[in-house]
Amino acid sequence: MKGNTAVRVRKAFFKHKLGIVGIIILILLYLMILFADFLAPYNYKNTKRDFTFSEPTKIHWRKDDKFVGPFVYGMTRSRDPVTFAVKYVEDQEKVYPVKFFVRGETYKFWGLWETDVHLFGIGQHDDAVLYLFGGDRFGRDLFSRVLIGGRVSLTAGLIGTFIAVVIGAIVGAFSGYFGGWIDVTIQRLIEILRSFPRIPLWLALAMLLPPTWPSTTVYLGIVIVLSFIGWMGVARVIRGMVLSLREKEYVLAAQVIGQSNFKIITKHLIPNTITYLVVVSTLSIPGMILGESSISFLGLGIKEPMTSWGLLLKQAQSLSDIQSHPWLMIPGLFIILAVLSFNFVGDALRDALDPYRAVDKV
Amino acid sequence: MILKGTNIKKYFPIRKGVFLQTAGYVKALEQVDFELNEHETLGVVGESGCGKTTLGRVITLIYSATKGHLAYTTPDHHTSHIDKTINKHDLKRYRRDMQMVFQDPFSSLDPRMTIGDILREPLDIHQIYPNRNERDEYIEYLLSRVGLYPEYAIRYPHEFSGGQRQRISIARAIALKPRAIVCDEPTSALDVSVQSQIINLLQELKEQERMAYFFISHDLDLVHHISDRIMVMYLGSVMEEGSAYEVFNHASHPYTRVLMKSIPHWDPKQRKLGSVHLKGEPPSPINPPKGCPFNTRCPKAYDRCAREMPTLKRLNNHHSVACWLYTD
Amino acid sequence: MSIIQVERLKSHFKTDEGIVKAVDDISFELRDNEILALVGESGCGKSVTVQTIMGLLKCPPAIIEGSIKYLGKELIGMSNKAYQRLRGKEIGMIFQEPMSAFDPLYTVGEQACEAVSVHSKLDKAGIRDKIIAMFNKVGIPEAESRYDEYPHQMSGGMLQRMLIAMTLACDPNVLIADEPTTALDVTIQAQVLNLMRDLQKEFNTSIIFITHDLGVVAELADRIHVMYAGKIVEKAQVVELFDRPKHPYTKGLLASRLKRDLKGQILPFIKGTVPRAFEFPKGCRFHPRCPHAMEICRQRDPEPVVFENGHSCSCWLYASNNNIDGVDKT
Amino acid sequence: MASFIIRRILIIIPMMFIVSFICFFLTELQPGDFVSQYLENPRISPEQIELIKERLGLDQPAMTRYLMWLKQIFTKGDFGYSFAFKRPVIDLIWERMGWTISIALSTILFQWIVAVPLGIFSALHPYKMWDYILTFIAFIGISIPNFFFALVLMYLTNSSGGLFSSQFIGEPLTWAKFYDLLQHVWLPIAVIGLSGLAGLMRVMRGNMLDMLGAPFVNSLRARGLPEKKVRKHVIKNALNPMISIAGMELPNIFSGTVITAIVLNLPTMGPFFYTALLNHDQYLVMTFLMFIAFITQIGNLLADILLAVLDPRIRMS
Repeated sequence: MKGNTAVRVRKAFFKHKLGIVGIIILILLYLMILFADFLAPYNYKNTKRDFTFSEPTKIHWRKDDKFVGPFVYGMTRSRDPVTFAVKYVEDQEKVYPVKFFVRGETYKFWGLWETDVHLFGIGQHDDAVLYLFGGDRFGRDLFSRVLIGGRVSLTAGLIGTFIAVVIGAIVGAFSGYFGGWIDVTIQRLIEILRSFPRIPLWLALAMLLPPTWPSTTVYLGIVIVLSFIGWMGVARVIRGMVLSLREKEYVLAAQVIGQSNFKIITKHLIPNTITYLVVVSTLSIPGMILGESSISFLGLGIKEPMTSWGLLLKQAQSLSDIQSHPWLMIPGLFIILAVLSFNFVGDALRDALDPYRAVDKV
Repeated sequence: MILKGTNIKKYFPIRKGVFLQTAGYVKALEQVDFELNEHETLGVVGESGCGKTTLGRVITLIYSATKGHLAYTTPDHHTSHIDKTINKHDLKRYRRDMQMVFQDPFSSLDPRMTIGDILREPLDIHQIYPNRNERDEYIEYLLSRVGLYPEYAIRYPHEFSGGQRQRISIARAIALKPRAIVCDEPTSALDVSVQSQIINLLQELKEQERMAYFFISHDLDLVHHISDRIMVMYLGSVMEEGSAYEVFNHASHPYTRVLMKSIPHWDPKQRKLGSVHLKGEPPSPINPPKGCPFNTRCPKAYDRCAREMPTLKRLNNHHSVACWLYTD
Repeated sequence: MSIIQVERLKSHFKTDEGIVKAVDDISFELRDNEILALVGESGCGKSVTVQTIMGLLKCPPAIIEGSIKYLGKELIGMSNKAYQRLRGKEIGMIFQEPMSAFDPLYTVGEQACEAVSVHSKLDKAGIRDKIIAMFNKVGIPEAESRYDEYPHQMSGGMLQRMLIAMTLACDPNVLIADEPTTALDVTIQAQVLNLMRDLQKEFNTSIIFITHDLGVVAELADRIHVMYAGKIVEKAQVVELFDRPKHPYTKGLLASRLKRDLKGQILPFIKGTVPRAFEFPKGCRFHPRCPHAMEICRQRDPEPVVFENGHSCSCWLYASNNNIDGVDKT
Repeated sequence: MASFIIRRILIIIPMMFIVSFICFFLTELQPGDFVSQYLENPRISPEQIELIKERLGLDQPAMTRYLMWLKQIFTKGDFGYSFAFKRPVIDLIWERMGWTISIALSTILFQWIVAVPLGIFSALHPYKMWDYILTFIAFIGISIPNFFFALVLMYLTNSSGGLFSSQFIGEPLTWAKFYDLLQHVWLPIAVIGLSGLAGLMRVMRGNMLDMLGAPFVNSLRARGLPEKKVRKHVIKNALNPMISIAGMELPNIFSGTVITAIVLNLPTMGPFFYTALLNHDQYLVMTFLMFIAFITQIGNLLADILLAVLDPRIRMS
């Protein structure tokens, strides 16, 4: 991407308004999960028995019509005599101002050093909490869990795509360049594997991960499972590109001057498909994120105590849950936001990098 | 003598069905013999589908011949047989001595590499100049040799016109000081005014570098202008072959005559296209006609033409033709 | 009486890099029953000119000024409906790549019938017979069976003849041919050129023939306009142009012809390269490559100078007075 | 043409062998098996577990079980026994396959009826207001996980999913029941179909834009064809590549039905497959995957045939 092609690409990319919006959202999301521990007011794991399913805490600014700054009332928990449903009533007397850089539960920042500073919060009180997105079944802060869960959802897709693209590019390049029976067998295998429905196949693969594994290895297992299907789409299209590039005269010229096959692939074929690889990766990350969410939603993916957006949604499976606690669906919005941004960026990249539609539009 | 090809045949299999079995052949080259001598330009002329480009690619080992063989003779008269069994050393030597210039200036240069990198690649492969500045100096010499400014070395192919890119291709071809260059229609994708510049450059280089050319083109006038010997091809076989003067002025094969008459004559006063009477369309190379490939369209064809394939017969020691009109 | 009159036609295109002046103020006329050749190299604007005449340019990127009159009727600014009725019926057009002038999913017969039925009142059978008769006339063997075959089953030469047959079946007054034989082999090209000359005599359609090959022009055209970088630089009868070319560019083109006696010698050539549309030089656009370039050529665009029987040339060499308002000519 | 179809059908048989091997290999690799869930259960003694294992034939080595399974398929058409539901797998699948396929087909129909016209419309008015709106909706469509979209729709219409309201379950088919079905079935179809629809619309728009720039379009206009006729040509040419894409879209539709069915508790294969997977009901899982792969192969074959019918270049080669 040297020379003024980089300038042309940057200019074309920024003409694509949606692409810019996508990039900004993605930067914010990845910054969010980078500083998740610091941003989250509570530790995502600890439960609060008397705040189960509490609504998102309302933040008030004016106390008896005087501007006071952000503060929160204490909450008393009572049971509705008729329906026995738990109800939370605001106790006007207890006022807890929302402070910044407040001391909260201790955590290891990036696993490096211990600290307990959180960006914002109301401190430790047993009768008041600052649950921006409300609490879940065990009274854990959904906002903190969304931040920490984002780490899994946004990275699993990324790594899975990376693995899929690397495998797909290599298999596709060799199958396209050498042709013959290698090509036929690879294409037949891909055709068969693609005839399986994606999510059931993912579920079946997810079942291969022994339940005894700790949650981190399960995470890596899920990443491998996700990339298992992704690489075939990449291989199929890279093969198509390499087949057409192989006939291009500058590749023939390289053969005539005595260049080795391996060097031709690495020096000529791969650099000319890099632009495409970038586009296909951005466009296949959404598929991976959706895949991970679906598997975790069904409980076959990420295991407790680790969490991901899909797993968070698992509590909102039945209609009754949603009707009584609609805020449990908020993690879904984050999934849409991330996937949408990746789609915008991928589309803008394709228009900028590959105006002649070598990439089939999807 | 540099290169000798004896009954070269090249069939491309047509793959069909789910397991890609071979369902037929595109018979690109049927029967071709040729000799390329030291410091000589052998012109190959024919219409599209006659196999001239395939022949060029068989010679430069882009394709491997289905049958027949190529014999390459080094300056110290050591002849080696060019096919799959060639040893690494002879192949490397052959690769150095036999270069190629391609037809489409817009796809014969890697868009991702600077001009300097493109010219550096052959030098690195054959380790011509181990130290850097000696090599860069040579690259600047090559660029000025083909009429381009040395500063162009850092620029990219898309910043050049068709004519300039063809000059870069030629610079790449002469970088290894080859003994012969296969030129596959080097000027047909260029504008008229730029064509003659490239032709002059090729002729000038041939004299100074004492090279041989295997010059492929569909333009008989151009082939006559640049070649010492001409070979006329039709549907994968050689129809007529001889010195440029003989073939051009005493065209004997009916196809060569039709070819000569079909070329527009730049003189509005003597319009001659009206007198061309050639029937039908060129047959498909998938199932060529039996016997002489031209018999289906030849105004002078008779029964023997449709039965037997004529072989090249010598009319004199500078001219031979493959046609049953000339039996001994 | 002239069938088409083009007055100061400008076809410019709005692109990211600014306005591209593909065709910049050209004027010419097509007379009745004649073959006019527009000759020029790539990027000289010959294709854009005929696409403008046919109204095929979409106006948001294209900006068209000047006037094109067909039989006195002004085409620029005409309603789409009227233009669409005129295309095919009054002015027919054939293209360079015969294979890509047909819709691959329909048989050749269906497409010919569809085109003719737009302009004629005949019923389906009547049109079919007319087309098959036309196929025979253009020399297509077994025209009856070819009628129901698909474009990909036929060779380029065959398709080009069918395109000509289909276009002439609507008996237009004008036929525009945009490099019809460039993609064909020289033996097939000869057949197609012969065919076009015979059909022109028989239907006395006037033809605008676009090409870059002066040999083809010598064989076919009655009058020639040489174009360079979006302008017409020379207009002349065909014999006049080949015998007494005036403009340095025309001379250069004619000189670079491969003649038998030049074998082995250095070919005369025009130095420099063909300028691309967004880098046309100031003044006369040929001056960077012109051996006689003068100071004035670098300053201002030359006006056409008319010689005997319509031979005109836009070049300062032939401008009458020596010193044109302050700029020394030599 | 006929030889083309026959050859394609013959190819499916070896393909299905490979598919069956992959399915078996896949489920065999899962740690533990049907019986392992009883291990923690204190009330069942180890001997009893051995007995169950033997009765279900789980004690033979994997390869023999696979070959025995294949033999049964060919001899008695018996696809094995479902341990969890204690019934032959084939009955279970047959019972539920009807709904799965009908929902899948109606989803495809829904996708095509909506996506193709919208794709054409937004290609004919490129970069105008409606084109941006449709593109934006398409992007949303691709980005929503279908299980989440199901949740949102259930919340908005506060219907509890399912294909029939409670009083109609088990009743014979009457007009009232059919009407009630229509009221319920639009939800799963919309959920499953949305992302495919968005993708198809984008691809249709892309094809249309490419075809509008094709050289033969200029030639058609030069012949004086009215814009309406030119558009007919362009649409036909833009539709062809869509058919092969539809063939590939089939597995995605089925994958959508599985997860949506679990959320909307539909009487399709989805929930069955999920529970079978959870408790290692090996034969049910394998047979389900094989059925879907088989239907996809048939789908691709039909798409290829349709493509050959529509495109003479393929038919003639």
